Amino acid sequence: MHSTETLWSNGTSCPAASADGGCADDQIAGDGYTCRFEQGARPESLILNMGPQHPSTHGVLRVLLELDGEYIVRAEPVLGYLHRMHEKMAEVKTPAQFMPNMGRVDYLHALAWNWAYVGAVEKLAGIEIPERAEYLRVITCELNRISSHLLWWGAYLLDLGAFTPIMYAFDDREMLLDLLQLMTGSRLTYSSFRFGGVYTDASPAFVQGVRQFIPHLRSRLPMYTALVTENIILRRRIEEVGVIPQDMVTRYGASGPVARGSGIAYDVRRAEPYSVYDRFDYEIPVRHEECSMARYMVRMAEIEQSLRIIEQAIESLPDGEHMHPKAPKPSFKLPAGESYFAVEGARGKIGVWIASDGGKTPYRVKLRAPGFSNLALFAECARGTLLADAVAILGSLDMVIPEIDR
Amino acid sequence: MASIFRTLADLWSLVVGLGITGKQFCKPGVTVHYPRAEVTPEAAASFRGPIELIGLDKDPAKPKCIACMLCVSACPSNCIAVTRAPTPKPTPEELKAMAEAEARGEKPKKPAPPKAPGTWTYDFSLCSLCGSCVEVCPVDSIGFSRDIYMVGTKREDFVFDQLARLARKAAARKAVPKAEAKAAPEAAPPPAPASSESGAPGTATPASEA
Amino acid sequence: MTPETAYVTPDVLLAPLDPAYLADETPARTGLRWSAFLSADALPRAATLLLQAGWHLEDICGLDVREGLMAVYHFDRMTSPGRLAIRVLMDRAAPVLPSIADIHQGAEWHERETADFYGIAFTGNPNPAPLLLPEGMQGHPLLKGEAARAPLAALLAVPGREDTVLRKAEGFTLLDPAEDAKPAKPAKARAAATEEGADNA
Amino acid sequence: MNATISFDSVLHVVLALVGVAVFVGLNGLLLVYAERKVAGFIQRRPGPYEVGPQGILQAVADALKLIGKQLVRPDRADPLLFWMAPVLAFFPVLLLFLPIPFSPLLTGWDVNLGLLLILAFAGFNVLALLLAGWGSNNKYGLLGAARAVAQSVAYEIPLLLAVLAIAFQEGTLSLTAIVGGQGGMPWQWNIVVQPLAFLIFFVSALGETNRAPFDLPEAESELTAGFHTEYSGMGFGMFFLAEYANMIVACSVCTVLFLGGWKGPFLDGAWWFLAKVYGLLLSMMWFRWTYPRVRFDQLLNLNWRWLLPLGVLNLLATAFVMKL
Repeated sequence: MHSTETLWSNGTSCPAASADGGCADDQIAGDGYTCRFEQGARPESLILNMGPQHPSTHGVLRVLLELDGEYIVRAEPVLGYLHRMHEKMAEVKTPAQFMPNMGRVDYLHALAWNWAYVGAVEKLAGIEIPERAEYLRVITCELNRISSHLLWWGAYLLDLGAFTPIMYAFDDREMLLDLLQLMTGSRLTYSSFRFGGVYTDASPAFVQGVRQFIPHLRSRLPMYTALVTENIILRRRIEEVGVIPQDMVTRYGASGPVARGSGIAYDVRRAEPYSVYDRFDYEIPVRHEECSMARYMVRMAEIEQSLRIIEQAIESLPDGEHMHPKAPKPSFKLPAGESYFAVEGARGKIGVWIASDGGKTPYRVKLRAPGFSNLALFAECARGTLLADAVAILGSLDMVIPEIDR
Repeated sequence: MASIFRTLADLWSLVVGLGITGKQFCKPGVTVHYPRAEVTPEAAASFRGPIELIGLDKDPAKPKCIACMLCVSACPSNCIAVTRAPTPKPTPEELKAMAEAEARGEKPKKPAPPKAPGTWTYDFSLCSLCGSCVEVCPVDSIGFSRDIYMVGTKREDFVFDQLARLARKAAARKAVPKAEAKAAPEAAPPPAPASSESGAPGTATPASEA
Repeated sequence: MTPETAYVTPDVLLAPLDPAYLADETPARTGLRWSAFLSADALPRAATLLLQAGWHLEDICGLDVREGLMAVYHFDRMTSPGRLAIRVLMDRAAPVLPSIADIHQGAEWHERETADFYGIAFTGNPNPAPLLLPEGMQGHPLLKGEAARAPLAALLAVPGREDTVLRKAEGFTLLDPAEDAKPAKPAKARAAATEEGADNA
Repeated sequence: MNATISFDSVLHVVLALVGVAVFVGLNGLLLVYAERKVAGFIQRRPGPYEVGPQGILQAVADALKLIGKQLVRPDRADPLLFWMAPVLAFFPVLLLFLPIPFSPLLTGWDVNLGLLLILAFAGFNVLALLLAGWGSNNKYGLLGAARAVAQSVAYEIPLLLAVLAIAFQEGTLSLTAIVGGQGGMPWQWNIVVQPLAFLIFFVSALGETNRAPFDLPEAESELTAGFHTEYSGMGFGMFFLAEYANMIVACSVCTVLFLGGWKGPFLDGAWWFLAKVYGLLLSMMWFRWTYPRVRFDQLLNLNWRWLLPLGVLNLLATAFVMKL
């Protein structure tokens, strides 16, 4: 238990302390994070623990807030409530055994993490991938990106107090999950990429389903726009809120829609082209407003661009194997050396760095989560905004806490 | 003045929103009313449920498994435990042959342990359905079941004796005519819901068709 | 922030810092474009130069090798991308690095994470509390046991890297193939040792 | 006030109060069910479905659950204030129903200052929210209470201005008389002459009753549950009932003032009144399931910069026309 002096930096004792002193301790009860945070606070401020159980901290993020009325003086995210030490697990499991973990780092865009890990291993071990598998990876990964954006869209509106859009988004997302289930066998935590290919080949039903889904979603997007994007209440809530200037993006190493909403046309699919992305005609949506609305618009535009990629890929899907005939057995040994592989996830640049000493299991695996860097700028971004804006900013960063905590 | 007109235009977006939700209000729902309705078997066909053993073509109650333990070592979560079937007691003839061989100074030919599992337990509560065991199995004796609606009320419900499960399933297959067996692939494993037999698959309208 | 015309390749950019080792890499093989070994003292200066040139910090990875503890800083650029790995080797007895969180603010969390996992102290970090691990937890989970440690040369072995070395200081022998550059120990012993490391943590 | 205090009139009021309590209780159940069904249909879900046919007993089951739950008070909460708040939120609302004329015969207490009575007692609600937020010793509750006070105080003014415009026009504060001044046909209703006042009244009523998109005192994505964060069981149930009762009152007054009360094109009676009230309630629900929530400063800006000036202008214009 901390003494009353630790609470107030100006030396006064806790005003809530009763004559017998019993109350004071309860008032300060809190862990080291709260106590340290309170030390820097002004005496008239209110310290609010938002989370770890809070409706709009998506999972178990905790944010310490120093409030002046409803204005945020200072904010500090406290992480670790969903930490599972994936990097340690990677060191004690063979690459094939570690694959299921990748579906659980970021459960909303699991296939991008699949790809980052598979890509790093393939690069290190020089494993070849058949062309058909590359196309199938692109198609499933983009479908997964759309499902992630749809869920973000619904959840963001939920944060802003609109309950209905998430149900419409789930209606469409359900079809996506049916399609992805055909390819991966599961509906959320996919682990379907394999070293040297993909787990299953595309069935005619899958190809047919994707062909039907593209026009369906395109026909739904105008409804989304009319119901939500153009809604004046929403626009007033998120326009010019949470401004992230370009230099802040660089200083924090943010990426994905956060960077693109600030006018930086950075997309790993273009910057470090991997797989067959260079064969498709698509745009990188960029907005220059730097606010939450810009990030919102970037994601909505990305849904359309992903549809474009899928459309081209499904039409030009080559015949052939879905696994390379020389693909390694699950118990293969990684050669010694290092490799870094980055892919563009729904939240930004996902990176996997593998260092191997030639043993059965990797020597070190580093997972670079985009949300980690994106969330880091929240404290600076939220300063001086309203409590309701903090919710709007957190949502616009599209956090997936398991990915940030790993 | 211009700002007032813009405000009025902005307010119109609220009316548009009401129009959209109003329209959706009049449309039928998309929910599948489980357990009165279930998703179609086609939608469940690609689902990777808890793994199960695959029987021999000749004798569906006996697994193809040769107890090579590859699945046990491939599993990232240690949810499979397999033991070999016990070596059968040598018959009197074999004992005699062994004694003779020893007498001749040769290495006696002991009966080899059968290439079959004695027990095959699977803890679904640990499984992440990654499919490592399915892929590594050299004789294709492991497959994913299509159990979408599996429920249990306690942890032990998810520890399967796969050999018993296979036997029950084979027995159930035999009992129902072939066409029906196709509609209800999971017949009677203990935690499987009764609904997969009693429900009326095919009448449901899954979200995928909406 | 920085106009595109200001783009200078890191070999020129880092030259004043006298890196002990600087090499061109083949991105197709390692995903890196450049790699450099720097001393801990030169790190803040390098971070400043890189930020001014428009580089951002991707991540900081710790690494426990036979030669000591290492931190790898991955930098990248939004425009004209190409990954740069800056490696800093520390003494295992006193793993201390200067913080660059005042330059790249995003480094604060990366440093705290590395401190959690490896026990590396970052002097000057504005908020040196544990980030992902609980407060008061003993030990650092990614440190390896004595037997499990591999030599750096084995981990960073890239065929043909010797040909693309741009700078190499006198007496820089970290990447020279050691006598046992091959897997240090049989996998079994290694796994056992890792377990041991986990127990320590 | 011209009501003479006699035994008869007291009995009448008491009976009316009992009737109102039953009415509010039943309506609470009905509206909870309706709200959830509306939400369900808008979101293409069935809504409550399992308890009773089409789930009609769901609200009853919920009510039983709430009644059956233990009353829990946080350790450091002020017991008096904490328990006073839900009571104060619910019971004054019953009084608001007294002057409302459901039909010429079905009026609890036909008092000639009915409007004033409603506006005066409606002020109790904000006190209850303040006590709830303050008394529960919870930071979210406190923030919710602060929001509730600022919001209720602000939105009372345009509400009053809109009501005054009608009172000017009709020259009376008696609700029965106001209905009497309107005809049965829709074009004979006050909404035709006073559309702006209707709009101001309805928006302010949303603000007063803390309904979405103005549900800031409880804004669950910001303040978890705002002023009633710490309440469970019937403590929460009372707030819940009070919210719906307040909605009914607001819609009833709106019906009386603007939509001709019990009068209809044919067969005047309470059914017209109820139909209009439920129509308004349904649109309130429709709004809730369509719009995002506004931000607090925007909420106040809307009031002070738009509703208030418009209300004043409308009132002046009404006064000017009436003078002519």
